[in-house]
Amino acid sequence: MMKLLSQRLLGPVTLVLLALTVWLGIWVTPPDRIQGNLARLVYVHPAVAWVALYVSFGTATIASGLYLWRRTRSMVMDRVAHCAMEVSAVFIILTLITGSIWGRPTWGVWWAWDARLTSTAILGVFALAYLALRRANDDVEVRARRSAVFALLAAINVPIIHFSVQWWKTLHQNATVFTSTRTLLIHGIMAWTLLISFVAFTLLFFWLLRARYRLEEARDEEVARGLEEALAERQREGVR
Amino acid sequence: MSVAEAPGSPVATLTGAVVLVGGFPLLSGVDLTLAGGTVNVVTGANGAGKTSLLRLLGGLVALSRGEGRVCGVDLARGERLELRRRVGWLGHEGSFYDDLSAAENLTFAARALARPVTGVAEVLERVHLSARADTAAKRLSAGQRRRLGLAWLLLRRPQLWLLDEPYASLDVGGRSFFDGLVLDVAAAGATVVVSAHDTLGVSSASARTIRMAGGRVVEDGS
Amino acid sequence: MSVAEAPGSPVATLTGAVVLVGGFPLLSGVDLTLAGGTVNVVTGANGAGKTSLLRLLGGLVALSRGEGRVCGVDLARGERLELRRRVGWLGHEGSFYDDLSAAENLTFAARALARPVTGVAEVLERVHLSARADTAAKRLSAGQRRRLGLAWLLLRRPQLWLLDEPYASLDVGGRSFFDGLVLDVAAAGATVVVSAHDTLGVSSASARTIRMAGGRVVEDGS
Amino acid sequence: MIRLALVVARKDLLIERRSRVLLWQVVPFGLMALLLAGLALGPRGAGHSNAAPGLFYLVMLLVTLLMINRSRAIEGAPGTRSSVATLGIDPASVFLGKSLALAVELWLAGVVILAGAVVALHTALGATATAVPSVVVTLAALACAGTLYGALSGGGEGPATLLPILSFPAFAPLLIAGERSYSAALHGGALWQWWVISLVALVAYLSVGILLYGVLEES
Amino acid sequence: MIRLALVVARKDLLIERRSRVLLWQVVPFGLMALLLAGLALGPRGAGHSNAAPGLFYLVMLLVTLLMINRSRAIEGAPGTRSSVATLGIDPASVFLGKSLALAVELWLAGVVILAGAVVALHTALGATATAVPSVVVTLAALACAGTLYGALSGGGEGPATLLPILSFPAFAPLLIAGERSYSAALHGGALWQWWVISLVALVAYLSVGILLYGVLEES
Ligand code: HEM
Ligand SMILES: Nc1ncnc2c1ncn2[C@@H]1O[C@H](COP(=O)(O)OP(=O)(O)OP(=O)(O)O)[C@@H](O)[C@H]1O
Ligand SMILES: Nc1ncnc2c1ncn2[C@@H]1O[C@H](COP(=O)(O)OP(=O)(O)OP(=O)(O)O)[C@@H](O)[C@H]1O
Ligand SMILES: [Mg+2]
Ligand SMILES: [Mg+2]
Repeated sequence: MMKLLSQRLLGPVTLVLLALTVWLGIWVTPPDRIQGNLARLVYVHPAVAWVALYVSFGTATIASGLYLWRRTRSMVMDRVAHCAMEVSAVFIILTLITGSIWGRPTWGVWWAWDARLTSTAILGVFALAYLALRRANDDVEVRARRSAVFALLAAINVPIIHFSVQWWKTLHQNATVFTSTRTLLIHGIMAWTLLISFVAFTLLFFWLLRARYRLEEARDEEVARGLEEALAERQREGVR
Repeated sequence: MSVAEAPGSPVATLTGAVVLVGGFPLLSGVDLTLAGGTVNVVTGANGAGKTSLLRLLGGLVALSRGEGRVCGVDLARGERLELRRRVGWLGHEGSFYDDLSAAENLTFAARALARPVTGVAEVLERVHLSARADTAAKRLSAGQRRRLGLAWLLLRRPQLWLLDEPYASLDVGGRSFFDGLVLDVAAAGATVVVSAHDTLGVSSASARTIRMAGGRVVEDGS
Repeated sequence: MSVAEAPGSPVATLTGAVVLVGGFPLLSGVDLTLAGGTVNVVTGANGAGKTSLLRLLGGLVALSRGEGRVCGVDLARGERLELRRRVGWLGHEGSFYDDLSAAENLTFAARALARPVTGVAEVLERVHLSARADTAAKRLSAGQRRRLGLAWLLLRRPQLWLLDEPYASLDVGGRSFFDGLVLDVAAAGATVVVSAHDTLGVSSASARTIRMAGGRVVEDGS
Repeated sequence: MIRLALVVARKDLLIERRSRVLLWQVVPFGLMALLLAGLALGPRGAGHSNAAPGLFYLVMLLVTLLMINRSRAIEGAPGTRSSVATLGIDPASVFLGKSLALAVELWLAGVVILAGAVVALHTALGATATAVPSVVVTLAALACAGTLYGALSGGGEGPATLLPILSFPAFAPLLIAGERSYSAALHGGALWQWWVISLVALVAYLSVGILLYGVLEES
Repeated sequence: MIRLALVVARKDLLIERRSRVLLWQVVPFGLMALLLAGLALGPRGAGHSNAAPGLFYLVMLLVTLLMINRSRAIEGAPGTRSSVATLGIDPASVFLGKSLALAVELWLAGVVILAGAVVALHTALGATATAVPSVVVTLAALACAGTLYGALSGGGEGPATLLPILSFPAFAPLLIAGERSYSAALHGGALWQWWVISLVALVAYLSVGILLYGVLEES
């Protein structure tokens, strides 16, 4: 019952929250004193980055870990890892794009050799490399193992990105939204909008993940259906 | 090697084994039981799936559907590394290092297996390669490479011998040496699976002949 | 191909041919004359130098000492590229592109030779590979690769056919197809040199048997 | 000759399309190398725009090396597998065809890497556009030189690692010419002069290749 | 485990000594790349000494890639040829052995390239000497990471070109850490901090390799 409800509701709720974020972000919250309307990117960029780094990359990492652990090894985990990583690649690219758009007016450049930006880009390459690795192996089991190990190795990068702003003096914003003491630095409607944006993008991720997973499942089913035919044809070869 | 199963008890059992590579079924449902200490010859037309069957038995490809147990290892659970330790493989390529000499290759194998290195010279003698002991493996002739492959297997003494077209490239002397070897090995309790187009010397003897076609076993002369 | 020499006139003559690779003599002085339109079988123990002889005749290794003339090309003068155009080679590896399908490989060959591309399907049919026309060459089985190699030669129709252990990996049907092919080719005026450990179907017929040992010809049953 | 060259080029590009090595492996590698080179020079951001032309060509050089290795791997050992050897295609056509295929691949890779350089190294887009003709010519010259050197280092026992050392000295002048004309496009200066050097190199490598490729393949 | 690792390392080094790929091909390539990188950055000579640490590590990275390809080529396709597969050596030993052999080779190459950097890029000799411990550790970490990524990209259908894209993102932090600690040695600054990062990376890759190499080889 709960499961059914959540399945039915995930899509609509995501849409509503995204719409709410847009409405609050554009019409309700005030423009920033210094940055003007550009500051509204704060309702997109951090949320997208959060999803890219923690939610989706984290999902992919955990699923990969579960695949490698003998007891929980199953193709489901492999598929989840694959789909999550694909979505993650999209979100990392979105992070880079929104960040660049924001960076042009605030820092005067699209790109800088800043530790956080660079490490984010490197994470993006990790995600792309993961997808390339999957393409290069067509033995199902080999592919699953290799990509799982690779995902685990890539995950080491995530904490580096997070702490990069503290370890290296950088251009990028320090932790402004949530400081290390977990106090909220911005208030009122802005804080609420920010919170809603985080929830909305997180739900968007799970929605996309589910859609992608189903697609993969359907593809596998189709392959399985084709398999019967292929088997029959292969067996007929002998008779001829 | 350590787990010497009772002779006669099955070394390998496959039920409905399917191997898919890139969506194509190399094997399309193989049912087979191989008893320990026997010699089995797999025949069939080109592309019938002989090499694929041997590769499955050796843990070199994954089982896509069906069940299989080889040398006590469950193929479906993906412990192929474990399996590979117990089987010996002789294919067209040769499983040794091209830049090392024949003797160096075998010495490495002996060291890795913690066997006395003195066995190397003796094994080389048996396959008639003593004169080429110091020649780099890549410079050996086709038949000499085959012989080196046999020497490597002799050192390893695996539980299950998988030999893909062993007669290819071997000269007359090599072939009769091979026949003797196979009978010895089987007598010592190991199981031998050979794929072949030729009529082997051993076929006339005790061997069981398995004919494949279209990725399946179509005739089993056990 | 253009220069059709009179049948019976020698296609290849070697006098005291020595081939050194890394200081080791692969051939240690070969004297041999091959007449046009004949079938020649080279035999000998492993490492006797059969493959080396074929490679020399195909222009794949240089002549270190002695003299040689193959298909009108002087080996000592180093015009091996010219020679390679006139000979066809079938070895263990297969001379085609692994990533292209069987049909694409042959289409490329046909285009490069300015032959009609329609010949490809027909050639594939002859070697019984029609069912695998769209399979990447690297996925073919050992015997199918051999057949593809034969198809490639069939398209090229070289003047001198050099076939290294052609029976290896071929099934019974393939072998008899091969026997027929060789006799056809010889009848059409081309020369065939085959290295073999097996008793070939053609040996019984008109073929001349050349036995090698230690890098030399030791017996010539011409 | 041209017909045969097209047959050869088509075959190489078909194989490339099959294996998608360029798309999935070489181009991402190039972008990565760009990022890393940026990193290796440290975060003193200002210097980057100056270094951009040099880095671009350095990366393209690495890409070329990878692609030549691929192109060589496709042909396999000479004599047994190469198309010249088994089909008697005249070597000049093989050279032209392989160079053409390599050039097409390099151009494709170049577009992406150039875009990466513009975004990541803050090079001016307009000035980069003026540099395009010289880039096209230089990459074509690289392709010809690469094919030639691929054949030189190829086959026999020599593993793929022999290639870099053989080809690097030949690539150096191209690298310099390309870098200078790109720099000139960015900062002003005599553009055509270096451009002509690349063009001369292209013509030189083309003619040497057409004349001498056969000698290399023969051995 | 250690005994077997030594057997494996010894075999790899023996093969290397036979083929002399390191001596005749990889090291000259590294020196060449160093010169070219110097060229690519233009004749603004002054900048070179600043760039030296970055260039040194960039070159060592390329050298590592070449050596991993070699090490992979030696083993051949997994399953049919690799020593683990046919001899049942436990994978942790294979990983350790191959990493050790690779590290030794990288150290040897590093000495030469470092000398090249001192001569060609005018880096201070004394300061370079202080950087040696960090170089040793960083190269060892590169070797472990390289062996791991070699196994990841290896075998099956994947051509050698997959390796760079897989390993580059992992090498990047090593590159940065190495560069910074070398720079610190040259210009003063906190040396140990980056040194520790390299050390942590070495330990991390070692443990991951020992634990997971089997999973990779099995496939
Ligand atoms: C291409 C450029 C950029 C990239 C790749 C990038 C990347 C990231 C990443 C990965 C995070 C998440 C960090 C974490 O939660 O651990 C983040 C957060 C954030 N970014 Fe960016 N960013 C870029 C540009 C910018 C710009 C120009 C600004 C504003 C001036 C900005 C403001 C922020 C803020 C406010 C956060 C949330 C900080 C926090 O809560 O820790 N970013 N960015
Ligand atoms: N992707 C694919 N598409 C179509 N067919 C494929 C594919 N991959 C493999 N095959 C076919 O699978 C079969 C593999 O057979 P295998 O190598 O086991 O044959 P074999 O019995 O050893 O033959 P041979 O006697 O020639 O060695 C071949 O017929 C090959 O053409
Ligand atoms: N550098 C070397 N040192 C010593 N011997 C060498 C060297 N290079 C090649 N050989 C020997 O030269 C011979 C080459 O023979 P070739 O390959 O022509 O034999 P073959 O008659 O084709 O044998 P097979 O029947 O096994 O195919 C082999 O005996 C090989 O061991
Ligand atoms: Mg087979
Ligand atoms: Mg031979």
